[in-house]
Parts: sequence; structure tokens; C-alpha cells
Amino acid sequence: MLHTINKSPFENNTFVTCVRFLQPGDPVLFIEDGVYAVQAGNRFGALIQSVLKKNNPVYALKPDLDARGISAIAEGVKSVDYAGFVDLVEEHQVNSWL
Amino acid sequence: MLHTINKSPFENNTFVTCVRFLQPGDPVLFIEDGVYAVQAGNRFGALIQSVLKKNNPVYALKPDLDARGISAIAEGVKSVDYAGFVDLVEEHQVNSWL
Amino acid sequence: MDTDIKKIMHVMRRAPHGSIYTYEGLEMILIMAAYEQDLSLAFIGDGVYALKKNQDTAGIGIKGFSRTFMALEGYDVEKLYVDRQSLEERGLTEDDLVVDVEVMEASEIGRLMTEQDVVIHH
Amino acid sequence: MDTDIKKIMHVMRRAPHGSIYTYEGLEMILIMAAYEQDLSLAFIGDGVYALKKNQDTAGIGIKGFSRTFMALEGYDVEKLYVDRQSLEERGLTEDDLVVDVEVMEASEIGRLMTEQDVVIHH
Amino acid sequence: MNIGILLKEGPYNHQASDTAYKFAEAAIAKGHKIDAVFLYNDGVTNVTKLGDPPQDDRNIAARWSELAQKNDFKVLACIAASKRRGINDDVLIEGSEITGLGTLTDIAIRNDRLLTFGD
Amino acid sequence: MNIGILLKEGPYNHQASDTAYKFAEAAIAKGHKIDAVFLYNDGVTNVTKLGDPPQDDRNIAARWSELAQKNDFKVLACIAASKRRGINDDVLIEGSEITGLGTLTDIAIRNDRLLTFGD
Repeated sequence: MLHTINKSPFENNTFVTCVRFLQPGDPVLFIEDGVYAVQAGNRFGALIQSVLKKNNPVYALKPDLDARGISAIAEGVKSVDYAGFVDLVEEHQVNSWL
Repeated sequence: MLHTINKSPFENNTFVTCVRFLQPGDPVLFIEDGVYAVQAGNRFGALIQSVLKKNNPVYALKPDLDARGISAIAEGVKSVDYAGFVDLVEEHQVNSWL
Repeated sequence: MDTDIKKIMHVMRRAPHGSIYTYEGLEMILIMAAYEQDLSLAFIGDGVYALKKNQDTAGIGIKGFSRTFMALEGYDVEKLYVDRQSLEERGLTEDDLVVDVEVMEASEIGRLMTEQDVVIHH
Repeated sequence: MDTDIKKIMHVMRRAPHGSIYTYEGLEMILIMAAYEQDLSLAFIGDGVYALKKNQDTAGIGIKGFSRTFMALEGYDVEKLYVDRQSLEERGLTEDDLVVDVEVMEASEIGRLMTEQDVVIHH
Repeated sequence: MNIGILLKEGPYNHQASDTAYKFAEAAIAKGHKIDAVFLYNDGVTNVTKLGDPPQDDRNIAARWSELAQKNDFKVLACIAASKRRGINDDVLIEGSEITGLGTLTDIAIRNDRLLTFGD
Repeated sequence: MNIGILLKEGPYNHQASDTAYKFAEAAIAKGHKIDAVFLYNDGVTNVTKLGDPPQDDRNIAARWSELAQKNDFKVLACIAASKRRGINDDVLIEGSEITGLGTLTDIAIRNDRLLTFGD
């Protein structure tokens, strides 16, 4: 199951909550303001790494990263475009954590 | 200056942020979903007490408490109705932390 | 049309009254209940507040709806899951809630999520 | 009409693009700038992201506006305060921002807030 | 005391419009003057007369219209925000007008208080 | 693959409608079928033809209308949510319709995916 997160983790608890429910192997895709979670060197780096270590692939939507001026992203996080978002949806049911 | 907070502190960072900017003596009024901050026995009790100790009076809007079924509120917090909200606005300029 | 029964989970995540999401979510659930699918509700984060007893919305001038959760059983919607941590963090217990629910660990609700065909957050 | 100069602070609190608040806030500030009041802007929390360099919104199909902050000086809006902790928590420094700002402690911005006649959060 | 209100969210979806209304009522009851309610962001959708809520629910647009007319103030929708969201002169309730942000600036300047309600 | 989309926020105020649109475009480009876009909560305001955004900005309602007509799907606004927010048949763009939540249930049942976009 693909989990999408669209809120900044600095202002909103969504990412932290989602992690508690995440099953091993389930991918996480950050979109919209959610992409601030994966900016390299911020304080959510440890949480991102712990998610990756549980075999949960982590993605961020590149157009949203670009829009926010984020060029350096946390190690292990892959950036995808809208076509890549569609690819993930082909492979998984979707759980949008609004 | 009267500070109003309308977001639940469990999902959103507004209360914690506001506290950093609060000047001694300034009143804080919780409205709408913000009133969950003052429910007795929750984990924001310590922050509420620290605000009170800096001589910042803390209020919560009673109609919003009632709507959410909150009857027991943290010690030192006063509940006010809409007329009490107006009274606070008479005495202070207003800073609504949306 | 596909005639298989689909598993649809509604995830209540917001506090009531500050926004309309929970209320309109409940309207959606009541309609979907007529379609004989496999419906469930999960209450996570501030969503657990929707079930709090003794909500009296007269003062804010908004129609209350916590009692509508009691009506769900009549629609055969009986899978109501509440995240234990969300409840405890908010200083609430099962006794504070208007309906009988299953209080569960996040990992267990997470496992149920992965079995769903559709998950809708409100 | 009262002809005193009023102190009006706009507080930018949201990340850009995910919602319109910062953009429409900036539209408000540009109009108010013509009225020769004592305007200031404070960037707090995710509001500091609005000033991030190298925003390229072509991919999301939304008009960018970070450069508009550079135009504020031309409107004599020169009081741009940034909360130090908000900046640091987000791994940003002044060099990451599109305009010159005053990076200040929260207590100092809080003191300036209390001097205002009007404070508007965006 | 003279009070201006800035309302930044639409009706029903967020409680902001309800709280602003209850506050305005209470302020008027205490003898204060509501100078104007200015609508911004999605707030401009508070004044469409096309809304048709359930009979047993409040009618937020009608309620603002009545309060404004009875107490001699206007509910003002920002023109730029209105155009984005499909609000124009044809759909306005009585007691409301479309205007520019300059009017909000005047409201901020001439009143003792400007209160913001939103999300 | 057949995909339904549930859109829960109005245009401009939140990015949800933009993301849903970009996703729909990309899915269609990859040969998938968008079965329907269902609008709920403030999302119903995506289909008012009364919107008049600045010339240099995207026109979100027109864009949905075009994509829907070109790819043979409907943008469906929930009737109860629409009534609350002043959306009715008179203001609908081409390619959109007002319908009930039963239709959303059908969409959820008959498609391979139902994606939600919102705040």
C-alpha cells in the first residue's frame, strides 16, 4: 500500500502519525508541502532513515521539491515525477494521509 | 496583546510556536479546536502551567469546550463565553495565530 | 460492474466542529453503508475526539452529530477501530466514547489498512 | 478618519504553494504598502520557506512569487523579520533566502508584536 | 469601540465564519460597533446567495446578511480573491459588496481593533 | 487501469486540485482510464464556471472541463456538499454534473484505484 503525505512535518503531525501505522515494505510518497520532510539535514532525517531501514521505500515528488527550492534530499530518498507517481499507483493501493 | 489559538495542539504546532513569542502578562485565549489544549490531564498540562507561571492568563471559550464535551479543564484556566471574548478584546489588541 | 464486495476503510483524523470533514465524512459513510460493501472506520489522532461523550454544540450554533455514530450499528457498520495511543495521549478511555469500539494497536490497524481496496481519510 | 500612522505586522506562517495564504498575503501587503503605514513582515515556522531561493514552480503549474519579496523594498517595505529558531530547525541560513532580512530571536519579534495596532497572520 | 473583522475561510468547511459571527453578535450586544467584515482567501464564499443548506442547519450567508443590514455594516469581499473563486455581483447577498484590498487597509487604519478569523 | 479520483478541496486555496490534475494528466498519458473525478467538501467549488482568475494564472475549472471532455469522464460534484456551498446546475462548467454520494460508492467499487486529494 502506497502512503502519501502532503503536510509539512514541522507544523503538522501527519508524517509522525503515518509512521506508526506503516507496514514493512510499504512505500511512502511525499507530495505538496509534505516534501519538506526529506530536505537534507533537517531534523526529520533520523525518522526518514528509520523508515528506510524497515524496508519502506521513500519517494518525494520532484515537481514539488523544485517548487520549494529543495535540491538536496535525504540519502536513500528517490525523487519521482508525476509519471513515477502513476507507476507507484499501478503497483499499490493508495492511502492518502490528508 | 491577546493571543488566540484555534488549532488542536495534538495535530498542529501553533500553540507551541505561539508560546515562544508570548510576552509576560499577555493573555492567551483558546478557541475552536484549540480548546483541546486545556483539557485536564492531557500532555499539554505542563506547557499550560508554564504559561500561567509567566503571568500569562489563560482562557478557553466555553461554547467550544461544551461542543467538544470537555468539562474538566486544567487548573488556573478560566472559561469565558463570547461576551467574555469581547471583554478581552476591549482590553487588548488581538493576535490571532491562525 | 464488478460485483465483488470491496473493503473500504474510512479514517477519521480530525477533531469535530473546527472543520466539517468528520461530519461530511459521516454523511458519506451512511450512504456507502447502503451498498453492502465491507465498511470499516478507524479513528486516529484527533479523530478519536469525534466519539467523545457529552458534546453540546448549542453554544457554537453548529448541529452536533456524535449521536449519529450510534446509528451506524443499525446500518450494519460495526467495525469501529480506535488507535490506542491516540486515545491515551488525549487522556481518554473507552468509557469516554459514545459507542462501543475496538481499541487496537497502530500496527494492527495498519495491517487492516493494507487489506483494503479503498482508504478514505476525512 | 484617523490620520495617525498605524503599525501593521503581517505574519507569514505557511509554506508556499501547498496553500494560497502566503501568495494572497503578499498581494495584501503590496496594496497596504501604498497607504504609508508602518508595515512589517515576520516569518515564523514554515513561513520562512516562502523566502527560499531557487523555487521553480513550472512543474506544478502554479505561478511562483518568491521574487515578489524582492520588490517589497521598492514599496518601502523594509522590515522583514525572520525567527532564528524557525530558520535553524529547517536547516536554512540567511544565505538560502531571496532577500535581506533581520534574523531575530522569538522574544524580540514577540516584543515587536505587542507594539502593533494590527497583526494579520497569513 | 469600533471593530473590523477579517474572515479568511468559507462557510461550513471551517468554524471560522461561525466564530466570527458569534463574536460580532456578542460585540454588538455589548454596544460596540462592527465597522465591516472583510472577506479574504476562501472567505469570499461567505456571501454567495446561491447556498442552500439543509433546513435544519444554519444559513451562514443569510445570517451575515441579516446581521449586517440590521447593524449598518457591510460584508466586503476582496475582488481579486472573489474572481478566483467565482464570486461576483450577480451572486451577492444583500448587505455585501465586492471591493479592493485598499478598503481593508482603511478598515485596519480607522478601527480600534481588527480581528482575524480563519483556519 | 481504471482510476477514480476524490478531490476534497476547492481550487487555488490548496494545491490539492493542481496535484489531482497533474496526476490525472500523467495517468492518461500512460494509457490509464480516469473513470471520474468526484468532488466533496469544498472540492465542489472546482466546477463553477463563474471563476475569473488573472490572465497569467491557470484557470482550474476550465482545465478540468477540457480534460474531462477530451478523455470522456465526468467531474462530479456531491449534491449535499454543493448545496451548502452555492454550487448548482446553473453555474456548472461543461463536463461536470451534480450527483449523489451513491455515485462515489459506485466509483469506489468499480475501479482499480480510488485516489484522494485534499488538505
